[in-house]
Order: sequence, then structure tokens, then C-alpha cells
Amino acid sequence: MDLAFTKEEQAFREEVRQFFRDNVPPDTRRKLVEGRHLSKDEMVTWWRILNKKGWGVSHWPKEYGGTGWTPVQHYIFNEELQAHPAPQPLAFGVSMVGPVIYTFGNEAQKKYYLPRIANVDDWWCQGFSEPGSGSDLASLKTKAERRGDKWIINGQKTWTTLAQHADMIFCLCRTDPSAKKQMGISFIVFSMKSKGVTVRPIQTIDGGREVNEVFFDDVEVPIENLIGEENKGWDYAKFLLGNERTGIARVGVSKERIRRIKDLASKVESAGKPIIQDSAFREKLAACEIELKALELTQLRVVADEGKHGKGKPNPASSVLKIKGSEIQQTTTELLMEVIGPFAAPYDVHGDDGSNEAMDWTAQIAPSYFNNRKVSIYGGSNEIQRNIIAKAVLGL
Amino acid sequence: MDLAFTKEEQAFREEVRQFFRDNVPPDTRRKLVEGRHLSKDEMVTWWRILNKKGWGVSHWPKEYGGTGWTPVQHYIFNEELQAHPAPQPLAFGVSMVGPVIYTFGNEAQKKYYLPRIANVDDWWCQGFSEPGSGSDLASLKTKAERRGDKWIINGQKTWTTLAQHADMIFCLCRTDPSAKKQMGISFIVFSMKSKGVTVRPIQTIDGGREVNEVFFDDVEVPIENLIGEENKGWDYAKFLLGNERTGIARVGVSKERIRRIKDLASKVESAGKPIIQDSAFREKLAACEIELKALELTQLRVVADEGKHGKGKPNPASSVLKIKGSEIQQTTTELLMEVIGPFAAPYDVHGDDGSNEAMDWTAQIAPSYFNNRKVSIYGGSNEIQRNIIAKAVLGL
Amino acid sequence: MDFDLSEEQRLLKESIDGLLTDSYDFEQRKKYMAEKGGWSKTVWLKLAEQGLLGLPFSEADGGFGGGGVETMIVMEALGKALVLEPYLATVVIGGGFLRHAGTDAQKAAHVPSIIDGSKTLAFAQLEKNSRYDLFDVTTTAKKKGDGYVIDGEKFVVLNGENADTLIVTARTKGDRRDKSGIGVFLVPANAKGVAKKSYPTQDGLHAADITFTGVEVGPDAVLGNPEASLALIERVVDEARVALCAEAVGLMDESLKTTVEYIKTRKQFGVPIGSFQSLQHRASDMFVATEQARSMSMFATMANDFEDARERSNAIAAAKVQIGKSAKFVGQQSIQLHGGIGMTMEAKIGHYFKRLTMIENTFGDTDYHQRRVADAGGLI
Amino acid sequence: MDFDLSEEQRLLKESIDGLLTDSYDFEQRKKYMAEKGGWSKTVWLKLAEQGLLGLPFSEADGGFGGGGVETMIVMEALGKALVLEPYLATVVIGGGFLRHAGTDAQKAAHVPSIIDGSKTLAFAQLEKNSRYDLFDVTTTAKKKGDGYVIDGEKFVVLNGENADTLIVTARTKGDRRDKSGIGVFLVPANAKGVAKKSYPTQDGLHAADITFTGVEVGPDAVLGNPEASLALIERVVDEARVALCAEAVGLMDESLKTTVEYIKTRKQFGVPIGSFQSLQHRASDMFVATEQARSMSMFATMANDFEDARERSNAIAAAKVQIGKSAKFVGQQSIQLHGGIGMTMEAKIGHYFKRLTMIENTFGDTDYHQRRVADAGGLI
Repeated sequence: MDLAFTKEEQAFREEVRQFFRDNVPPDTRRKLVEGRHLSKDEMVTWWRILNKKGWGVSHWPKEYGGTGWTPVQHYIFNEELQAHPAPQPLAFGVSMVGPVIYTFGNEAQKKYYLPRIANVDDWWCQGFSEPGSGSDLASLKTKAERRGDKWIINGQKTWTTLAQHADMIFCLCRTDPSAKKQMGISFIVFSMKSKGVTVRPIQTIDGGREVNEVFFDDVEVPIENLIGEENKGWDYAKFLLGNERTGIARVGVSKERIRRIKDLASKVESAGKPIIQDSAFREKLAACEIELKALELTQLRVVADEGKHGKGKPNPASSVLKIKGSEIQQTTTELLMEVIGPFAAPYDVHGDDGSNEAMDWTAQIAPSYFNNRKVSIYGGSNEIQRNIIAKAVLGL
Repeated sequence: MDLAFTKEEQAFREEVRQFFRDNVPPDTRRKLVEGRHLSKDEMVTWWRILNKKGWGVSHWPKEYGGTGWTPVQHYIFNEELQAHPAPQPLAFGVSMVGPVIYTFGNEAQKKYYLPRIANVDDWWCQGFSEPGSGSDLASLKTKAERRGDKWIINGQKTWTTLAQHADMIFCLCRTDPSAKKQMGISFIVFSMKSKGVTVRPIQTIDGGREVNEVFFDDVEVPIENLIGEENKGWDYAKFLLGNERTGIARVGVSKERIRRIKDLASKVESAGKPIIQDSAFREKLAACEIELKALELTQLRVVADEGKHGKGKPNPASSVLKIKGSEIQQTTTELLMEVIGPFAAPYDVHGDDGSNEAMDWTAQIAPSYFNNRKVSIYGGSNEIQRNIIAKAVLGL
Repeated sequence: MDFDLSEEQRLLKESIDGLLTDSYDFEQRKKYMAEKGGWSKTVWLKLAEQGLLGLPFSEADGGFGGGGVETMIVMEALGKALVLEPYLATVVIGGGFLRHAGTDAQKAAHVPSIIDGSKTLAFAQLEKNSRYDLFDVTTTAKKKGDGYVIDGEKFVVLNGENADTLIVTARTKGDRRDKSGIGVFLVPANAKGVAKKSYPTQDGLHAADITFTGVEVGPDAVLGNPEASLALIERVVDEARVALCAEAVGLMDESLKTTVEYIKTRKQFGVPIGSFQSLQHRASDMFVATEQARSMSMFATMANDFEDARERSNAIAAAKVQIGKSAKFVGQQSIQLHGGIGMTMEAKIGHYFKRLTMIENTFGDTDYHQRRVADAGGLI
Repeated sequence: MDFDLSEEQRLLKESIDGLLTDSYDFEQRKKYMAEKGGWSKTVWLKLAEQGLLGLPFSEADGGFGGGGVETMIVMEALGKALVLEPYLATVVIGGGFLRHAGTDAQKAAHVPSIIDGSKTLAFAQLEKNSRYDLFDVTTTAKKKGDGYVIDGEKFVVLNGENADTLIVTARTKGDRRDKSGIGVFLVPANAKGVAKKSYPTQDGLHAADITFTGVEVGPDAVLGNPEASLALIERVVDEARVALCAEAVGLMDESLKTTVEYIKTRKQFGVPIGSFQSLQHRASDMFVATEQARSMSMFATMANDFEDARERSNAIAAAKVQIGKSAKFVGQQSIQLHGGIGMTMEAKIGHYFKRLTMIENTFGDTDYHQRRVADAGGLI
């Protein structure tokens, strides 16, 4: 047992950090610090910088452009990325559909899609959730019927993140309606430009438009767009969701936010002096930092375990990462709310003329608080995670 | 809506308070303040003082010695009693078996038992819980078989509070083993001096010996000791438990304990000054006081509601009183622990010679903390209370 | 001690509940929000018609002489329906200043137009660095002739966008955090030197940041003693806090109800999610939190009439703490139990959550008031 | 970064676990508790036989040169079995002082008898009003000839009842809360002027309040610099805190395991209570709390080797906070999930709860350390 980072790992961290300092566009960074939304262009620009460096699909097998890093290196990379902060690679392409394609796809699919994913030639979105499915994903109803050399797709997906930017979607569709729930589902990819695809934005309570409903009305999809075998889609979905754990704790994000809290708390006054000088506030912040440090260590233990024993099946400890990670993210947004106090109220203070610079720093804090309520809901709600721990770890 | 106490109610409070000041033996009060156990004699002495005043069975119907007070008066009486503090009347006699007897008993039983209960000529204990029954009380197994003019009782009860002092027990016994769970249970009272009754103390984690196991081995009980009808015992038990709500929130107890926290916190030093001067500690204490004030008001609302609309069926709001009341009691013992810090450790510092007076004030604080873990378990655990709210109030 | 409503109070409750049931469902509310200024003049006039805008004023002033309980009834109903109209700013706060400190002439000039709904008010108090301390005032009011000249900046003035008259706190002498030397002034919103920057707030209300540059007002603008009005401000803000507590209770009631209905109908794994024990217990805890908040709202209402100002403030601070904690728990868990749908603007529940959140940060948050209670020696 | 045990560490763990499995079940523990002094000399000698009492000492001193990880492994195992023997007082604290500050002569005089189990030590530090501040010392050590005369009172000295040698903090100059002028002294427990009042502690250990009246010691009693040993004391107490963190993790592990087993078998309403979702989720939260505590115990172990004393202290303070919070939650919920049976002395779980409770109040409680972390500027 050696609980320190090796010299090599420390050097790697320095290299990564330096690269971000030199290459993340400053405006992109600033917007992330302030909790603002980035434009599609800003994101794609950065991802292509990352891809050029060879770090765009770092965890993929080397043959498809991966880096061959150790799990600890991946951890360091992710933490530094979140902490800089810089936009994380588009999960839907890089972490989700990519691994499914290189694991279950045929040669033609690998050859065509993988480089395009790495370079974000296609912006991917995910077609899993449906109205009414929620935590019971397997109850999905979207149908793909085989007609000649086409799939005819009908149905509706929801919570489709950034579908407004998307070129491609990977979709779970029911291909055998007579089969039992988890059976009879296939994994099909297709263009969002296809005729019959409609995207309707869902405005979230923070005022943002990250998620969408997507409607399929007799969408025609070439038969070769099936990934893997017909009716095996549920297996691929499970595989995909098991891969989704990387960075689920979002330690770097919370670290960055704690730095922001400290920064604001040294500027905002309470009782005539900066609020950071208030011992009660400081102790509350310290409590959050301690939880976060514990989470970081827990994550490192999971990472080290993967390094030692291989990824294998989903580690139930990742439920701990999800629960604590989401709680801490929510706490940090609550602390930010507390710092700005009455100045949390203004909504869109820029107005149309963008002139209210005085209050600029507060603009995204309440929306960020509201928006972060989602983190204990999505990706398997914290209640579902507790079920998983009870069953898979404790045998209850 | 008038949220103030009336002049009459205020005068009543003063009268009660004065009576306690003049009549509670000082040593009895001191022991309660310090969280010590009282001897049987000390308790009985006080209850007889109370009974002489006419307040021993205050909530009974006037014909059996009750006072005819309004619910608000009862509330005031209880609060002052807990806050003085003075020992509360022995619930097993006064609040439990007494009402069952005057409601369901025959004339002979009323005439014989009620005055004896009021004057504590008999110390009563409760024979409900059994090993394995827990929250599922109706699964009880103790049998009473009719043989001539006797019941022959066999079985075991547990968690029998202060059975070591008891002269009499009221017992739920299965009299019809073929009947469904809640049916076939009878309510039988008998002497703890009967042949075949064995009391075995259970030591609790605080070191106390409040509770016992009670074994019945062919105990012979006169047939007339059945209260009410045979096999209707479950109804009487439900009636009894519904009556048990009075003072379940134990607002007065928590108030008294908060005064003690403040007293100790002004004596014990932290960082070279009394801990009460530490703002973090003070704020934590204030948080507890605020919860308690809210609970007090919630209790008054329940009391007023009873006054207006009659007691009727158990008020599900009493689950709120139980949950919050127990949480606050536990918080006050945690705060006491925090005040004394490292001096929580010594157990029974008196030793055999009772000479360690210096540390005397800390002696019962950790035991009281340990002991108070029970308050979220007994009387229907807080989990059961949440079930009740979900079903009876929210319709879930 | 009597928690039942009197006959008059019951009628009042029926009246306001009836009005809002008819004219304030969630869809109607969306329309009002889209109106100019962000609320409905029509609804406002209906409130006036039913006498609700005159509720707390004395009969001599043309009002109905309602007390704390009456305001509690109204605010709870307004909370339940998530009402946008500026009742708090105009009737509770504006009206409060006029009732407690207005001269007969000032009352005559303002109260009738509040009561008939023709004018609204706003309270310009918050400054850039004042946070929750009411005595932290840098806006100045300098004597000039009979009147004063006001200079300074005020932020997040609720209803500041629409108000006809502003009630402004300003310092007539002393330093930034001195407790003496603070006055209260009635300033016409269209006075020369008043500049506003308006915006919607996170909870769908409207506010403004307002700059006062050499704003001249006459002697009739002075409410109370211009050199010693902190006690007046504290009294009126305490009344506003009590009103916010009641509003929050209404919001929590409706949040809980909406959430329980949702989990009863929403199915997952073939059963209503309300059949899962962990969600049942969460809902039970929300009920407990709501009842504790209701109790403290009543306590605060009662405390409004305490003679001792310190005792009053302490009790109201305690209530604000309980309301803040309960509101946060009920609000957050309402979203959690709704799941994804709770995160959308289309669902009603998120709007309740946002209003509950903003109430916590208005006139002192949970920690601020908890410290006040602690520093006052607690409640027991 | 490697969380796996080395081969030697794995063997160490097997060795201690094996020893305790054989000789330290709950029934055996009851017997040891009833022995004179409250623990088993036989077990202590078994620990010595397996080399565990010499673990942290250098090979030159006759020990095994074990580091932080080795102590963590042992303390976790001792926690898991709820061991009564004075490993913390003797090996971790006593041994710590000797390792960090002992002269060759002092080591030669004490270390061999620690390693072979013939003698135990105790740390006399707590004073009536010192609470958790290690520099708050009123016990005096006045120079007399070559040696010192010690006067003062120490409280809750763990293993004070049985120890052969006391390690005493005392002030050689300065005022009560001065950070300089504090020395550390080795005092034979049977020295003239030492008076003890012994008692069991809430968690079944034994302690003593000890009075020093004109206790004369020679120059060989002085550990380190008698006028500047606060840093030494802090270092050793930090090591003790780290050890307590590991012990607590062992206690939590066993508490969770015992509780999960209980709710799997305990039936109510015809089903195991572990089938109720609310209890499943509680157990899951206990698991989360235990894992977070384990992580911080490892962090503290790592921090023991930090070169910067401030960074070390801060990290260990943070660990003590996490352990305190997790311990309280896991301990309390273990009792709650056991129900009535958990309240009895007969059940094992209550004893774990009590030890976890006492650990929170040893060498600084959660709030104390949280403030230290806050005042040091946090961890990020």
C-alpha cells in the first residue's frame, strides 16, 4: 500500500495542467467558471484542440486513438480538466457510443464512425429515456420495424441532452414487441437530419435549454445502422451505462466550485466584512471540503482497484461516488447561494443590452443551484443507487 | 384564532408551578436534573403528594378522581411537571391500565383498582412486548388457558419497564390460538407476586436496569381478572396505545435539558473561555431551541384540536410529535455530550466510596445520551411513525 | 389559546381562496406573468374589490382593521397559488410604514390609492454591501431647506419596476453601520433623479436596481423621525418576515400536495412510485417539516403583537429559521420526488421551489436569523 | 498510488486477524473485561509474541520498523474486535514519544519492556479546563537540581490505572495557554507524590484521574526539550488521532456487518426487516459513511508522513472530522436498526456504538477539528 502519487504521476499532472493553461481558450474557461452555457462552436473548437493533441478519446484502445494511460492517469487528466475548468469531451460520442461501436460494431462501422467521433465531425446525442420510462428504462416503447433494407422508427425520446446541436443519435428501439421487457430491444444509430425527426426543447427550471424531446415519425434508417446483433440492444446499453462511471463523482468540478466560493466569499460582505471571515460560514465550507477530500480518496480507491483488477463488471462502489458526488455538487451550489444572499434574485440581469456588469458575477448562481438539483436525479437517481448498494453490496 | 394563553390559563400555570416549587422533594428534583435514577420510595412519595392534592390522575373522569381540566390545562400541567422537573405519574397505572379499567372494566374492578392506582398502592407494569414481536405486537405468543376458575398463563414478556418494582401487571395473552392474529387476545391483570412469575433484569447500554424480561410458568390467575370481554384484548390495547400520546413530545423534558446545557456550557471551558461564548456552539443550541419551539406549538395545535373536536380516534399528527420529540430529545443529549467533551468518558466515577465529587456533574451525561437512543425506537419506532403519516395522512 | 378561525376569518379565507381558485390556476398565472410589468392589473383590482388591499388599515383610514392573523390567512393563500402581484411590497410593507409612522396627511395621500388598487409601492432598502443588516445604510438624505436630497443606490427592489411610490431608507447622519441617523422617505417613482434598471427575478417576480441622484423631496416625504427610524424599519420588516413565513407555508402546503399526487399516479416498474417506502418516508418528512413551519408561522404571527421589541424580533427570527429550513427541505425534495419532470419549466412544482428558495434569501437567511436567536440567548 | 497491501502487510493483517478471531470473540471479551485492571494480560503477551507490540519501533531498537500503514492495519483489526488492551496508550502514544524524542538511554530503559509486553504506558495530558487544546497546560514542572518537581492534576488518563510509566505534559515556564514552555516527562507510576483515582470508562476501558504532588524526577525523565515540546506532543497526538481513525473504521465495518446480518434475519410482519426499503437505504447510507471514513483514514495515514507539520495536522484534523461524523451516523443507526435489542448490554452492537462515541470525544471532537480545518483555510 502506497498512498502517494508517484513522481511520474506528478509529472503527468504537471504536463496536463500546463497543456490546459496553454490551450484552453480563455473565454471558454471564464464562461465555465461563471456557470454560463457555451456555444456549440466554443465546445467543438476545444475538443478539436484536444483531439489534435491525441487526448480526445484518451480511454479508448490505442488502436482506435486511445492513449494507453493507467487508470490513475485518466483520473488525473479528468480532475485537471474539471478543475481548470475546460469542457469535458462530449460523453455521448466519446464515452458512450464510441465504446459500443469499437466493442460490438462491425469493421465498416468502426472505420467510419470512430474517427468522426474523435474529431467531433458528428455531434452525438443519446436516445434512451422516454416519457414515462424514468428509472425503469427497459419499459421503453419507441419501435423500429424492419421494412426492406430500412428500419422504420416511430416513437418519442426525452431528456435528450443538447439534441439541438446533434448530427447523430444512438437509440434504443423495440424491434421485437412480443419479447419480454429487456429482450427485443436493438441499438440503432442514425442521422438527426433524417426526415421525420423533430426536436422540441424542454426549458429547465434554471431557464436553460440543455434537454429536449425528440419525436420520430416514420423515420427511415438504413438497415446497416444497427450496431451489433438485433434484439441485443439491452446488453449494449448496460455495457454503455457501466462505462459511464468515469468522473461520475465530478471531484474536479466541485474543487473548482469551492475555489469560486472562496473567491466570492472574500469579496462579498456580511456584517460589514468579507463573509469568508465569518467563522460559521468557514466551518460550513470546511465541512464540504472534507467530504470532498474523502470522496476524492474513495474515487482513487475505485480507480486503483480498476487498475489492479480490470474494469470488469460495474463496481458497486460507483454508487457511492454517484451519491456523494451529487450531494457535494449540490452543497457547493447551496454555498454559492448563501454567499450572494439577496443578490441571488435577479434573473438575466444583463437584460437585452448586456449592460448590468455590476451584478454580472451573480447572474448564474441561482440557475446553477436550480440546475444542480438534477444531479441526484439523472444517471440513476440517488434512491436507485441506494437500492444498488443494498442489493449488490450488502446483499439485502 | 387566538394564539395567546388566556389569563386563566396563565394563572393556572402559576398555581401549578408554585405547587411544584413547594412540594417536590428537593433531592428528587436534583436527581432528575442530573439524569439519575430515582428509588421506588422517592417516586411513590412524590406521587402520593400529587394524589393528595387531587392531581394524581388528573385526566381521568371526575367520578374516578379526575380534575376536569381542559386539554390546555393538561398541557400546561405536563409541561410544568417535566420542566420543574418532577417525576411524571406512573404511566402504566395512571395512563394505561386505569383508563382501560374505567372504560371496559366491571364495577367491582373499578371500585377495587382505581383508587389503588391513584394512590400507587399497586405499582403496575405492562405485559405487551415479547421477544420477537417488536413493532409487530400482534404476533405475541403468551398463552392464557382457561382451567376451571383460573387462567393458566405461560409465556414471556420483555422490555417490561421497572417490573422489578411492580406489584401488578396488565398482560396481553392469547386466549384463542385458532383465531387470526389480532383476534383471540385477552387483557388480563394479575399480581407479580404470583407463583411462576420470574423477573430477569435487562441491563441497557447506559448501565441502567429499567427494563426486564418477565417469565410466566403456569401462573394461576383468578378468572375474574379478565378485563372486558374475552378475546377483545386487542381492541383494549389499541385504545390504551391511543391514549398514550399525552406528552409524547416531551417538550418540558427537552426544555429542562436545554436549561441544563446552558448552565453547564457557562461553566465548562473551551479555548480558555466558557463554551457558551463559542458562537458555533450557541448557534447549534439555538437551532435546537427553535425546533423545540416549533414542536411546542405543534403540540399545542394538537391539544387545541382535541379540546375542540374531542379525542376520538388517535390523531395522526401525534406521529409528528413522536418523531420530532424524539429527535429533539436525542439532540439535547448530544449537545450535553459535546459540552463535556473528554469528560464524557468516566463511568460511575463515584466508585464505591462516592467520593469523586469534582466530576460528579458529568456522571450521567453519556449514559443519558446512550439511553435516549431508545426514544426513536420505543412506542412505535420513528420508521413506523413515518409509515403512519404516509398512510393515514398522505394516503400513500 | 385557540387555533380555530373566527367566523370573520373563515369568511376571509373563503373569499381569497375562492378568488384564487377562479382566477389563478397555473395556466392563468403564465398569462399574468407575460403581461406588462409581470403581473395582472385585473387580478389586483379583484383583490381590491374584495377589500383585501385594505385589510390591515384601520377603519378610520378606510380599511378593515385586520390584524396579524388576517394577513397570515391572505399570505398563505397567495403562497398556495404562487401569486405574482405585489401584495407584500404594497400592502404589507408600504402599508406597514404608513400605518406605523404615517401622518394623517401622508395616510390621506397614499392609503386610499393602495386600497382601491390604483397605486402600488416598493421598498428600496438593500444596498450593495448591506446584505441583511437593516442599519447598514450608505444612501444619504441631506437636509436642504424644509426637505431632503437623496443620493445612493438600492438593489433588488421588489416591485421597483412598477411601483408608483418608493419607500427609501437613507442616512441623515452618522457612518455606514451606525444604528442611529437613519430615516425613511416616500419618494415618487417618477421624481427627478430616480433611475431604474428593471429585471425579472428568479421566481418570476419583478424587481429593479434604483439609483437616486440628487433626488429632492419635501418635508411631506419624511416617514417618522428622519434621524431615528431604525426601530420603525425593524418593525415593518419583521411584519414582512411574518408575512413571508405565511406565504412559505402556503407554498409548502401546495408543494407537498402536488408531490404526493404525483407519486400516487406516476408509475415505474409497474407500480406507483408512491408505493416505495423510501419515497413514502420522504413525503412523511416533508409533512413533518411543513407542520413545523406552520407552527412557527403561527408563532411569528402571535409575536407580531409582543410588546417587547426584542422578544418580538427574536421570535420572528426563530420563525424565519424554521421556515428557511423547512422550505429548503420541502422544496428540494419536491423536485427529487418529481424526478426529471420536476426540473422543467412546464411543471408547476419547480416554480414553487424557486419561490421558496428566494424567500429564504429575503430579509435575512437561515444562518443570519439563527445567529440572531443565538446572540439573544435562545428561546428557552 | 497503490491501495493494495504489500505481501508483508497482508501477512501482518492475517496474523492479527487470526489472533483475534481465535481469542477475541464477544464472549471472550467479557471475560477479559472482568479481569483485574479490565483487560487480558494473556492476550497482551500474545500480541507481544506476534511482534505487534514492537511494530513501530526501529529494528535498531528491537522493533520491526513498521510505518503508518502497518499501524493502520493493526488498529483497524483491534477496532473490529473491540479490543480492550492498551495498544494506543502504550505502543502508539508511549512508543511514539520514545521514538520521536527518546534518548538512546530512554529507549533502552523502556522500549524492550514495551515490546515484550511486560510494561504498559499511559499519557497524562488532559486537564480540568484544557479540553482539546494541547498547549493548555497548568501542571508545572519546576527545575530542582538536575531534575524537576511536578505538580498538577490530570484527568481521564487512559490505561492510567494499570500503566507502569506515565508520560506527563507539564509547563516549565509561561502562562496557562502559552505555546512555549511545555515539557514532556516520563514518570514512574509508583513515584512518590503520584495519586490515582481509577475507574472504568463508558466504553469498557479503564482510566484514572491522577494527581501529582511534588513529584520529583531526574534528568532522565525529560523527553525532548523541556521548554519547547509542543510540536512533539502535537506530532504524537496526531499519530494517536490517525490510529483512532483506523480503529473507528474497524468498529464501523463490524457495526455495519453486524447490523446487516441482524436485519437479514430479524423478522417482523412475517418478513425480514431488511426487506423494508427504508432500512435498506439506511444501511446503504451506513455503507457510504463507512467508505468515506475508510478513505479519510487512509488519507490520515498518508498525511502522517507529510513533511510540513501544518499540512499534516490539517489533513489529520480533516480525517478526524469525517471519522467523527461517520462514526456518529453508523453508531446511532446501528442501534436504531437493531431496535430494542440494540439497547441492551447483552448485544454486541451497543458496545461498538459506545466505543465509537468515545473516540469522537478523544483528542478533539468533530467541531474542534472542523474549526481547525476552517482556520487553516480548508483543504482545496
